[in-house]
Amino acid sequence: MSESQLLSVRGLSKKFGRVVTAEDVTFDVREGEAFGIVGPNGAGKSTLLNLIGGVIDPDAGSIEFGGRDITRLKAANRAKVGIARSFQIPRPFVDMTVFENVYVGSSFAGGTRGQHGYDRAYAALETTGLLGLAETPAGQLRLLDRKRLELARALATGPRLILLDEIAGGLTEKEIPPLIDTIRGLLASGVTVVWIEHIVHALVSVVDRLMCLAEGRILALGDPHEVMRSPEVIEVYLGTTFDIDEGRAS
Amino acid sequence: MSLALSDNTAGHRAQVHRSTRASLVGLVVAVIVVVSLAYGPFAFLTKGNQQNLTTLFIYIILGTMWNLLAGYAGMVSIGQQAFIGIGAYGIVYASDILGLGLWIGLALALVISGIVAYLVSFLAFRLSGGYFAIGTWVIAEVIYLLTTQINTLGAGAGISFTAFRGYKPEIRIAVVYWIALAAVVVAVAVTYLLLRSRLGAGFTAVRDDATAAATLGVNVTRSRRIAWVVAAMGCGLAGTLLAMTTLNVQPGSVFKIQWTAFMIFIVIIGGVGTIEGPIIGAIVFYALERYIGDVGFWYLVILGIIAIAMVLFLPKGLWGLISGNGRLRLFPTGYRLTSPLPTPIANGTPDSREGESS
Amino acid sequence: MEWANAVVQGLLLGGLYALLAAGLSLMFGVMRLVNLAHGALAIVAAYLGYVLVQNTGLPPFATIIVVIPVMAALGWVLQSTLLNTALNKQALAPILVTFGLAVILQNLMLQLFTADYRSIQVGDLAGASIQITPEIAIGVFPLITFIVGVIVIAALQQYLARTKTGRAMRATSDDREAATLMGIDNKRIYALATAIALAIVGVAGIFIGIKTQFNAYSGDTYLIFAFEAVIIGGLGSLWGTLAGGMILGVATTVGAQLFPSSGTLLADLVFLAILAFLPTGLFPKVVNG
Amino acid sequence: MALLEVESIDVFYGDFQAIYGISLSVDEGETLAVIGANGAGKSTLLKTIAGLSRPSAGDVRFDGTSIATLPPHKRVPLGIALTPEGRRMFPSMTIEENLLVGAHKSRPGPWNLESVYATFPLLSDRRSRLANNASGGEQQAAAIGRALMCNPRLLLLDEVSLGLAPVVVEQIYASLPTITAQGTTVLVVEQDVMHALRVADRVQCLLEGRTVLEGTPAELTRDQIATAYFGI
Amino acid sequence: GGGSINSSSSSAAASTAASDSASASQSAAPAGTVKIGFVSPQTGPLAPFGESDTFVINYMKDYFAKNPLQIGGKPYNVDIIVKDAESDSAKAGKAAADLINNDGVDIVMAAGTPDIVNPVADACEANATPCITDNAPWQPYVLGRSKGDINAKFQWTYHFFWGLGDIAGTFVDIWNQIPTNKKVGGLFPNDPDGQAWSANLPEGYKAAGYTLTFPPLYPNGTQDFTAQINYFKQQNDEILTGVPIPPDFTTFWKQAKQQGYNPKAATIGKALLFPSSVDALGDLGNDLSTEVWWHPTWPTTSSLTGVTPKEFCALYEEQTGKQWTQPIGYVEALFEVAANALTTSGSTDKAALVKTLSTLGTDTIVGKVQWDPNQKGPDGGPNVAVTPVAGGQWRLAPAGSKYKYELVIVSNAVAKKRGLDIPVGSKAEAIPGS
Ligand SMILES: Nc1ncnc2c1ncn2[C@@H]1O[C@H](COP(=O)(O)OP(=O)(O)OP(=O)(O)O)[C@@H](O)[C@H]1O
Ligand SMILES: Nc1ncnc2c1ncn2[C@@H]1O[C@H](COP(=O)(O)OP(=O)(O)OP(=O)(O)O)[C@@H](O)[C@H]1O
Ligand SMILES: [Mg+2]
Ligand SMILES: [Mg+2]
Repeated sequence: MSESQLLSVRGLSKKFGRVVTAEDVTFDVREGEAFGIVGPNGAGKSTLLNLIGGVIDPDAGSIEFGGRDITRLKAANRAKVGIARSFQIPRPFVDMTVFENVYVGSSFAGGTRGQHGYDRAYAALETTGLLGLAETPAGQLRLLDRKRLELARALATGPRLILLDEIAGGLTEKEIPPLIDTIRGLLASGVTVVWIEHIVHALVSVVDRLMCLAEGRILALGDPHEVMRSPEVIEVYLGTTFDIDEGRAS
Repeated sequence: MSLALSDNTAGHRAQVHRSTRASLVGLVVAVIVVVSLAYGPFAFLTKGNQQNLTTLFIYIILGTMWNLLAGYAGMVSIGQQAFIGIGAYGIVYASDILGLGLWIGLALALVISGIVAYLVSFLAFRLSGGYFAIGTWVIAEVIYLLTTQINTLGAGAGISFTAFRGYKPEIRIAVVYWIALAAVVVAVAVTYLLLRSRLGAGFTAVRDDATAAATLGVNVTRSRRIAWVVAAMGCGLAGTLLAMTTLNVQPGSVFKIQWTAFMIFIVIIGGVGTIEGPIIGAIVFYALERYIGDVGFWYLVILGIIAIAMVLFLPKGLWGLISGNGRLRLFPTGYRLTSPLPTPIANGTPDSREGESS
Repeated sequence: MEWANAVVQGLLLGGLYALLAAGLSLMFGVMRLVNLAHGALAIVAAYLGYVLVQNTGLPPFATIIVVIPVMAALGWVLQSTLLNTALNKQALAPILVTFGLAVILQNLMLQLFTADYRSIQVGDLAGASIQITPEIAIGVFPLITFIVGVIVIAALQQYLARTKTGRAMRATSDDREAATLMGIDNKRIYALATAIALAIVGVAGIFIGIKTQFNAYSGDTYLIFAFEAVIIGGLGSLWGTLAGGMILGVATTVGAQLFPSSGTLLADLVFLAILAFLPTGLFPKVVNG
Repeated sequence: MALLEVESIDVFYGDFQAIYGISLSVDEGETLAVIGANGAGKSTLLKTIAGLSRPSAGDVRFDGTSIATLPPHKRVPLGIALTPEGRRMFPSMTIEENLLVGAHKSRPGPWNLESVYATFPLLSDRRSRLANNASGGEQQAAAIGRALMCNPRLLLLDEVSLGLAPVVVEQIYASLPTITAQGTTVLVVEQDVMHALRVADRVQCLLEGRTVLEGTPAELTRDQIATAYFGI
Repeated sequence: GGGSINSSSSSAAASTAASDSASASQSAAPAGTVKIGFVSPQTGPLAPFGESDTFVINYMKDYFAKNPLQIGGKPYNVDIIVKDAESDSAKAGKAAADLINNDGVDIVMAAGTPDIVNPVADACEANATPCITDNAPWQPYVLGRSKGDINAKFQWTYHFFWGLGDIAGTFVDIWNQIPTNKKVGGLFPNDPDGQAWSANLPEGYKAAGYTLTFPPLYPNGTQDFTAQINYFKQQNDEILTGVPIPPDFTTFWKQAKQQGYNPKAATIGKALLFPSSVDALGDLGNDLSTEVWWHPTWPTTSSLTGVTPKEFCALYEEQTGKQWTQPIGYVEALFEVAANALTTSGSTDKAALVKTLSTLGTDTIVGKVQWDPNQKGPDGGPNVAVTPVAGGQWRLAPAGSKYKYELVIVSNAVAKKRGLDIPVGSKAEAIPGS
């Protein structure tokens, strides 16, 4: 494995009963890159993030992060070594304020307590545009803000790798470009991003490489445009040919 | 766009307030109250008063502990009577039977409660929700049934607590009263400090969503275990006080599930998820028992009616009512970001309706 | 043979537990309502049966004709008034409300019927049995209890799994607001569920009244067994509740045969051991129990 | 006559007003797309039509009669079905049971398990899976299928394509005309404006609780919509 | 500012009687009020033990209202303050402490099972207040409070009741009337009574040629007794004894019938104490035997009111419409003893009162209650006055009777030794079908 691999997944498998959600999945993510994941509904994308984030344990295979085997590491400790994630269906701590939600991230996984932790939480709120809602109980947030909160909490942990699950879903087209800017900013600051998204044009405009999963297996992996042009991907995922220019233009 | 991942870029220092004017006033008042209560037996508290207050203190401890467990850490246990029993039997065993005296007995009883809670947690924490609730109840039942098999503890017949034999009544009552006062201060203070610490935020996070908390680095099991052990030791402490006040420990009494029911009552009528709530709840519960307790069966009927009425008409509890739905906090545990805050953003929700309370 | 007898008697006891737990399983497993008044309500039914037998000369088992509708009506009223409101409040509200209800019911019954123990008389049936082998005799009344328990559970299971109303009940318990969007009147469906649960509690109460003697407080004795049966079986699964009842029953009698002082203790330990390996019970049907 | 008429309704959450005097009218068989930025009040509008929120002023009429005070479960038999924001599956029931619950107050019509599975092959494979375990997209598809199961006259779709793979989105939009062809009226809230414009007969754009733009897709320009979105 | 809270707690329990005494006090111009606290289980699982107390308390209040107590030659009002222990020992202890320190009672009394009596006595001991208790065998009272020391001496607390030695004697006397193999099976629960009965009975039986064996003590609320029945069957026990709570005995007895265990004699404490629990057995209750503490045929009268057991039971049945029960005699006797102690000591001073109690003798409605400071442990010790006990058998009452069963005295031998000659109603019969 070369120096620049931040995350490397080897032969990862996971079944729920008879349902195969990951089968012998092997891929690497380079430090600092933006790695996209697409695939039909139920392909196992969220499951893969759950496996990497440690929310569920694999049946087989291994995960290395920064050269260290983390396959058996608990979710909380993975967060501490620098893996952050957002959930597809946002999971805010509804009884805490937005600020407190984010402070959980900065103080626990981020390990910055007290003033440092506050400052980092503050910065994450600022980055995600949530500052105006800092004192709002998270249970009262609407969808967009919940998604932002997912991102803000992940940021506050000071991650090396951030796993995003359909963070743009539900955003209007006008709201997507600012989000893309945010993600680009993340990348610029050296964070590695793994991003699942069905809003293909948004994804393709950011990621360096794209992986398409289907039925728990890797269908295609490589240059985003090539992956999108692959007939299998078109068949199982896109339905029609994907017009990248149209996607970019909007 | 600046990415503020390193601490304190853009020159902002977030100002976070953790206490309010009310809470400072509250602290001062609390200190004055505690000091005068401590002085009370020399001046204005009769034996009866001291005895009554001791009972009240026990209720406050119990309410506070159940609140820590269920209200903050989200573990709805209906088996806390296990630790009341362990505390009560523990102090009798250590003080009387092992002959270690009152103080070591007290300490040992707490340690035993903690150890049992720690061990039990490995089983209990495999369960969640309804499974956890009933599981804890059955665990308490098992501890109860085991206790009744131990002959040195009087088996099913119970045992008298004799460490105070030879004390003059007024001395014993005052000593127990001071212990109870100290205990209640410690219990509330420990709970409060725990909740104000980073762990406090962790508890609430775990309660709201354990999976999300874990991915943010909260060690879910560990933080649950801390709350569980602390709550168990608190209930054990209440158990030792119970033994000191009733001087007679019987398994069917100390291990009965009604204790937990009373804790729930205290917490809910006072207001769940606040430090103040259980204190108010305990006072109300105590007052009910004291002032209508003599009307026999009606007392219990009234207790039942109040329980129902409170839940239906005052879901936030009495403290919710007094504090104007949480605007007044004598024991704040949260984090209020006070500055620098920008003006509300254009298409965002103007958050004036949520109010930047405090 | 003693052991075989213990197992047989345990299964019969399991029938009673299952019968007692069936209503609880519906309310706890399906509506997520921890009903601490379950035991007290069973005793309400037992008193009702007792009064009927005393004052009308109705044969004991025939009292269920009256007890079922009365308990069902009580369930309907309770749910439409108290419990539906409680479910709308915070999560702990139902526990406290049903606890309050239990306390009220117990003490009103004490006032009404005094502390005297009562029992519903079934004459010779009380001691009647069928001799299977020289060592094993099956009591006729326990056998009836067992059969009724199995029938009630089977019927309830089918009702929940197969009927439209049963599905609506489960849907409502998962997400009440979403259920109203399917045209389900959640208040009505919950009232119906509680009515059914209490009708079953009514039957269980009559059987307790016949099996032994009761007074206002006797219900508490059974509460924990019923809860254990529900949990061990897995929330939301009626078959699980039946299996749970049987396991507890057999664990109790076989345990007592081993250690006569500790039948209940061993049953509790078996319960915990099963949960240690299957933290959501044998056949969990409900998500986020 | 219009099937649904919303007449200058105001809707509040507590003290907060989410909708200011919005009116709309949809004819039988017509498809209306409601668009707008986050928080514009789209979901609130649909919830008000389905009965989950009550307007404090104004009226909602269905088939000529006022339904403003009717609880949601009484609107379903009239033929109003909502796919709520956030899917709201019944987690402890299987996908198929979820669909069957959708048919609780079913009216006669073309939709049944078979036709839903035919429209969403995705679901057909996963019919016996617990909704709780289903993936985000599977849940979304099931939520739409569930609403169809009652054969509604008025179908309210909130964020239809959220979380769905492009191929499924295509399928859904492809099947919308079939749905409307049977006389079903559709009110769709969609983030993806291009899609919405493609299927809608008319578009109504909301901004901060008010209607700021209305028209047929042909009439509206991109710039108009962009302006309406953010009120710049 | 001491007893500011006092007033509130006394009132409610019996407001009518309280107003009676108020009117009486106007005419008599009393020298003061003596306060008697009374703790018993009126609600909760032990309520059968306390439920007849209201009758006795009201009876005593009436009596004292008309007859103020003479203490040191002056008339005193008697204020009886009742507290419900809710069948809970912690509550019982707290109630006693409450009576002493908040209500300022001069003397505390309690009745009904060791669960209630022991914590009350412990509380009185710790709060230096005289305490008189009964309705619990004396062994659990002494042993339960002294960690097993039979010679324990208490300073403030006095008890009167029968002991388990007399129970053994009485039971043997019943069984001697029925031909059996003299093998006795014991059904003992793991509670204070069960512990005491199982620990103290075997020796008494062995001397008389009976062997008592029993399986380990079971917990109250046991739902299935197959293991116990198997045990008794295997031992071929033709006699059954024990001290289960009523519902457990019913469960046991019905199961025993179903599983074909039919002893010739079943002599059971506690469960067969109350007529209602025997009624609840249906016809299965016939010829079951039990210890009798007190009975309408007791040849005694109240030293205070002069009422005889027969009259007292009749009054109870008339006022409550229920069959008489044994605790009423013993609760009445508590008041006799307390009144006697107060009058004898001539003051309400607590130290003086206990001094009086230590040698006090009273001829009560339940028999002679006599404490003796020199009594040795095995006979009850200095704080226990042993009262007589007889044996009885429940018989289906003849057709047309008001009640289903009547309790017939079948053994008086032990009581006779204690100086009380109780008329025997019948010889003991074997259980039908055995
Ligand atoms: N606990 C479980 N038990 C059974 N099946 C499961 C479980 N969890 C997930 N699945 C199934 O595994 C498959 C993969 O789910 P996953 O959530 O990873 O899909 P996804 O690729 O994220 O899909 P989407 O794009 O719709 O979000 C789905 O078909 C889902 O139904
Ligand atoms: N339950 C609620 N309590 C308080 N305010 C609410 C609630 N639901 C919505 N709101 C507020 O009402 C306004 C309109 O919300 P609504 O959900 O209708 O918008 P939307 O157009 O559907 O937005 P989105 O694209 O985010 O779904 C928002 O400002 C939102 O914050
Ligand atoms: Mg997914
Ligand atoms: Mg919306």
